[in-house]
Amino acid sequence: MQVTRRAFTVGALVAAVGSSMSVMVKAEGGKTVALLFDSLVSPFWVSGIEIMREKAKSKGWTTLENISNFDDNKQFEQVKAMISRKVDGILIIQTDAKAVIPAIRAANAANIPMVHFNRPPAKSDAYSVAIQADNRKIMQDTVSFMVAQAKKMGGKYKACILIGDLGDVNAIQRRDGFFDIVNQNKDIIDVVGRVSTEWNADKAFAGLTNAIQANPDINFLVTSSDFLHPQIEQVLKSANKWHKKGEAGHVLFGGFDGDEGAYARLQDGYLDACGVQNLALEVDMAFGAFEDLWAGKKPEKLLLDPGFVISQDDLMAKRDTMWGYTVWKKMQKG
Amino acid sequence: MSARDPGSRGRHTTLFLLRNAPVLLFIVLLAAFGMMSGRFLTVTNFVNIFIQAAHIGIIAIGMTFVLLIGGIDLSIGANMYIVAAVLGLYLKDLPLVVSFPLVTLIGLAFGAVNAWFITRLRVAAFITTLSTLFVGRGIALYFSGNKMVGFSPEVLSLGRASYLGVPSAIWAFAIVFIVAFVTLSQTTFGRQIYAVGADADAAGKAGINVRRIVFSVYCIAGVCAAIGGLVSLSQVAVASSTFGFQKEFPVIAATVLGGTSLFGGRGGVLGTVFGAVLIQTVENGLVMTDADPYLYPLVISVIIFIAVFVDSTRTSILERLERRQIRVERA
Amino acid sequence: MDVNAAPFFTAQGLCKSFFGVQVLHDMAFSLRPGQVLGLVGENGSGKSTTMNIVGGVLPMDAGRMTIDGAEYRPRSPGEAEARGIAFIHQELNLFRNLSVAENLFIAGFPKLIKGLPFIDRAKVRARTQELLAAVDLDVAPNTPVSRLSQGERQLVEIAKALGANARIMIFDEPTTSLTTRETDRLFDIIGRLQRQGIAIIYISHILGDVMRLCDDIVVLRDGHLVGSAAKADMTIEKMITLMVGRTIDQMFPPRDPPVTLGGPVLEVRGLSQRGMVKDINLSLRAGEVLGISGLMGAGRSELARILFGMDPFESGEVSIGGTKVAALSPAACMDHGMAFLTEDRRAEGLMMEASIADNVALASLPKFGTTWARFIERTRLGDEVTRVSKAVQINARDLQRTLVKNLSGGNQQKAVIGKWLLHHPRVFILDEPTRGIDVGAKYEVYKIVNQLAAGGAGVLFISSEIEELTGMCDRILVMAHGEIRAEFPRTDFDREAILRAAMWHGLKESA
Amino acid sequence: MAPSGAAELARPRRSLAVRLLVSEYLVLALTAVYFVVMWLLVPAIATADTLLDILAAMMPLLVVSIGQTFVLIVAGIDLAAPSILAAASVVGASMMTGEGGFALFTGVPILVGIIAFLGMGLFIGLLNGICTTRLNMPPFIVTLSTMMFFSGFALFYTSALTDDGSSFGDLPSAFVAIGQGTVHGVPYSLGVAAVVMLVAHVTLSRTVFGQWLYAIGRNPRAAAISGVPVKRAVMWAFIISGLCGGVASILYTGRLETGTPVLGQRILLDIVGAAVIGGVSLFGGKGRVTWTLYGVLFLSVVDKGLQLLGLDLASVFAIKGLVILCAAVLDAVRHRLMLRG
Repeated sequence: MQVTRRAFTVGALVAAVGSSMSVMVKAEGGKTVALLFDSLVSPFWVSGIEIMREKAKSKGWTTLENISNFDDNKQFEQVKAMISRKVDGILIIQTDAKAVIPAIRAANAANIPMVHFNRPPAKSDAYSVAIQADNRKIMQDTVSFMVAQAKKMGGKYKACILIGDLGDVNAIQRRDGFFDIVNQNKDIIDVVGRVSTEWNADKAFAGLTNAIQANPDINFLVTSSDFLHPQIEQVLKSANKWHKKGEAGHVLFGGFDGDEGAYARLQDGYLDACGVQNLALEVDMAFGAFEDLWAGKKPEKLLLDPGFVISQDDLMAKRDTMWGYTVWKKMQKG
Repeated sequence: MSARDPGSRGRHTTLFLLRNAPVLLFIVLLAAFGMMSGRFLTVTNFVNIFIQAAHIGIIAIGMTFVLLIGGIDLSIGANMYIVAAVLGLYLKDLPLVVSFPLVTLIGLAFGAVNAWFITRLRVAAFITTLSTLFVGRGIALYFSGNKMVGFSPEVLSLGRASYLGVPSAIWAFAIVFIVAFVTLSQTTFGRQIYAVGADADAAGKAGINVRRIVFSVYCIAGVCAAIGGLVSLSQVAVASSTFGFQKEFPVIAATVLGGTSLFGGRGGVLGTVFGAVLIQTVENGLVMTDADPYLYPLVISVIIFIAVFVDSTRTSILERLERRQIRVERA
Repeated sequence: MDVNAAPFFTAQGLCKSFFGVQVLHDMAFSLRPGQVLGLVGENGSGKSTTMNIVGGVLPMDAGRMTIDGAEYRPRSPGEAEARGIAFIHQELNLFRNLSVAENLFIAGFPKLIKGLPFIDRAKVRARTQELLAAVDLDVAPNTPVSRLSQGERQLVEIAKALGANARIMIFDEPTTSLTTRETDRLFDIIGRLQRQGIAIIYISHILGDVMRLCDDIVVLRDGHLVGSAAKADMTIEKMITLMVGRTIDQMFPPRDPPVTLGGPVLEVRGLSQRGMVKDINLSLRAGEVLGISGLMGAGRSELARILFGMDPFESGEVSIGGTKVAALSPAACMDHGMAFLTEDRRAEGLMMEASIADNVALASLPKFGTTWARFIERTRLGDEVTRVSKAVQINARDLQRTLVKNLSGGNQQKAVIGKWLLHHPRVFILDEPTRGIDVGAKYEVYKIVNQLAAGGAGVLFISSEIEELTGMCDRILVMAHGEIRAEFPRTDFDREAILRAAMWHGLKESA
Repeated sequence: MAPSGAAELARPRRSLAVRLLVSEYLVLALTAVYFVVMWLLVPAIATADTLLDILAAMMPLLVVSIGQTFVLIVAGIDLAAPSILAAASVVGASMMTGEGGFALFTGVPILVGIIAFLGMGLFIGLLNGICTTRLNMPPFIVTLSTMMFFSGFALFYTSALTDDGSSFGDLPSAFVAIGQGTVHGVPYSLGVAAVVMLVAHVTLSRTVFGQWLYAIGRNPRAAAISGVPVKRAVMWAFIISGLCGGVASILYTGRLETGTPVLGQRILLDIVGAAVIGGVSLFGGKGRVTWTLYGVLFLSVVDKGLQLLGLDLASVFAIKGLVILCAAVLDAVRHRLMLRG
């Protein structure tokens, strides 16, 4: 191809416009933070990113977003892209704890602070800060609360758990927390159903339907995430098992996350207990970590959100710290 | 067909068994699960299986039309999500008799967009639907802001409702199936679909309006995706941002498992229903027998594999047995 | 037929260009009710283009057509059909996945209830039986077309045109895959149509048929109308002269039988396969052209396919070039120097979407890739392909670029022959090598066969045309019902006797 | 990037735009256009680092797409590719992991590991090949079931052998270097992919085997009658796809320093899509390694641009879809222009 004078002129003009526009992009003086999520599949993540956007805005920061769709390799590329854009901090929710290590190294090399949200990386020589809910502990507490209720009511229980994606650490930790407790109480609790949901609503729906078909007397149900509540409600309604606490045929029901649906079902009396991750706190911790890092401090590698269990008993007292309540309130207004 | 051997009964039995091999496999499967779980072989459980197979089955029926003309539609998942998002966000307050037809029209329109690119601009179906898969989901995500979309209580109670003792999902499945089956086998349009799938050029020369057929087929796939989406969302009650995501795989799997060729001209919706139900039966059986979740994909894939193996072996044996003979030979 | 009836269809000044090359200049003709118009010319002379324009497959660049005085400018085959024009294509436009009945009505089935889309299956069935009876084809209406032989499919195609109630029927090479008996039957049918006042355009390379059938004959050459006359004013010699622009003295090239044939290059002993062929014994010698005659379904092609290892056999033995080949497969047969030109060149002979060069090279690739990684010696291959293509006189601008699907039937067949010549066969099985190709190309194919035999190869020549066999072969075997029924040395060639042997009705059929 | 070949092919009197449109470099040209647009919005895309990132990141995808190209040319499809990546990743990594890898005792764990990667790819490819050629099963459904099986197997294997059930980490640094390391700034992965590309290109365009593959894709019956060992060649196409999957898995695993069972689970449409966008036909007989390269480059640059923009998910989906659609529409226009001559 022959490069004509005209082509050259056009090229030069384009380059000039390009370089002037690029100034516009970087115009705002504040910090730029990258938010790298692996998905927005549940309300927890959707609310999480919204809270982050808001808080960042109030601090005068700019946010850039990237969703990896559970693809570790793509996320690594996204981290590199953010490094190319010279952001001031990277907040990441990786899918795999080990596969994120090269990304941390890359961020270290570029001297960009990296904070893991809700999922800590595996141990390595690379430095980053992780904020995490204590999944196993919170699930243990939730199930313990339910077991206590069960003991109070007496009788034997047939239990079923909706497990998350088997490739996700959080799902594994929550499952383990569940079994930690039920295995100590084998005398009254018999686990008859383990539904593999793959974090997928219709898998959960079909799986739970089948589990209840196989064991119609299931009366102790735990989900690894609150975003599956609508399917659970639908299945239990079909099986005529959706009853409030205290009514005959109530299924002991425990949730995890603490989203707006969980709040509503707690309030209505269908949900007995919910392990809440303190979302707002976690975001504050994450952003605080960025500020510490920028200030030259070196926070601990793992910062734990202890979370808490909320139940119908202490709903009014604790609900203001439950992020789902905030969302729920907003929805009521809107 | 000069030579058929009337004398050999053994060959007839073999032929009969071979023709019905998939059904036999299915029966073996039912017996196996039935022995492992007492609750498997019950009417309620079969009703469950059909309910759970319904949305995949309905969309796969639409996909069957597309595959029959040698096309493909990867965008059905995005179509489902658009339907769900519009229904949940903007049509919540309308009565179902209005809102359902409206969103079905949206499904049709989505299919028509695919069809327009494919028939008018002659873009390959694979790439057209690959890109509308992205664009469609992008638009719907813009509507929903990534949030869970909920539906009116009427939608949800419809999902649980039964008429004449038959759950609504199965009604939808049955109606779509019957309409599709009759369309394919008993109408000019249906037979022309097979003709276009076998040889589009020849179909054009035979006076068939090929473009119209191809266009309609993608619209049908769009409508089926919408109906399947409605069945699915009325059961799972909400649509998250991944509603319908990667649904093209199980849908195409059910269709192909049912014997429809990816290269057009061969297959039918009866097989598709069989394919969808077979997969769901295995999943159901695994839950019923409380199998380790890690084993699900292993078992399902092995059973799909066996089903296809039996089918292809059967086809080649049948071909050999039914081959035209030019001489009459006494046994 | 009323010779003085006025024409109801006229075409004037039809022109058509492809890629800037004009392939049809000022074509004009007219049709009276009940007239049979013969259209002859070599491939590429513009016959097919003309008919595609009339049949609505191609739009014309210039010109005017009228039916009953009204302007006729079809935009699609469907529109042509609606105006009463049926086109029976040469390459059999049937859908193998549908039944015979469905193929007949695919453009529009009778409806069960008016206004509703449902097909009236009973009516379809009855009407199909009627139409099939009209072409004397004895198969059930719901038989899948995939189970029919090439010839039977042709009959279905004709039945389809009958069913469309056309006023004009275009037959494009309808007899190429029909046997003599079936051709007679077709001509009867055409006579019947003619008496009903249907006009017929009959395209054929078989000039004898054209003379026998047509009232008027139009000759095309290189897209120009070069002659148009009533039958009385036309002779075959005149047609050929007009078509090729020069005189051809003979249909077949002179063939001097070699004084001494070489040793056997193909020997078959007791070859049997249930339901297909029984106890086949034959011996083909170097330098010999051995014809196989027989009716459709007599087992000629089936025998050829077994010999080339494409279909299995149960008993018997086959030796190629003196070596007994235990497991026959195309590759094994090729290793022993055998080549096979199939009767269905589109489906089995050629890669339609590939270039001539790729097609010609296909069977011989390993010979040009002998290094460790089997790199193809592209220069040597290119030279050889060019040499062979010249030898068989493939008429194309660019061997590397021209796709085979854009070639005429004759040139396509030459590409298949070229493919096998490149492989230097010692035994060449030709199954209907001149089907659907024009006079000139046929003559060239015959010349190649002669050259092959002169070069010491044995040729097994399968054909439905007895004239072709008697013209080309040293010896003819006649098959019927999967068995070899008779053998005729060249000195005893007798059309009548060969036909009688082929039509043999044995006990087994009556059983 | 000057399309000199295009200029030769096209007739002289055409404008540059039309010439580019009808050339096989259209996808490449579109990539360039997209790049320039992105450059205006995000100048960071034109830095050497980013360009190198794009190159390094696209290499594994390129390798696995090249494997796919072989199968597509014989009118097959290999849906099992993602599961090959995953299964090879976990099996290979389990050999080498510092947390008790099986091959640690051998003294050359990396070598054993690499053999395991390739072996896994070879095995799955061979299985697909046997099923399609010897058992006469349709490739789509065979590879669909092997995809499900080996994806499930990868999860099962990982859960059985690791503490947290999610992945294999702590891989030897020499192995990690294959995916991450550079020589004078040039990533090793680039070298590996270049070798694969070169071998694949030469195989397809210059060898008997390559021509056989095209012939099978164009008309399998004619190929069989012409003595092409159809079954053996198709089998090899699947084996090559499997091996390419194994090589790509080495690159991915090294890049991520982790053997993970979810590796590549979402990129099936990228793998097939890259080849198809590049111009490889799903119906067989048509395709080139360079076309696949253009397709992969196109998708990688599109992705990188969107990553740099950092937009929300809705926009990312919409833009990606529209860009692919534009490319496809232009390609369709190109075909019409070519038909017109």
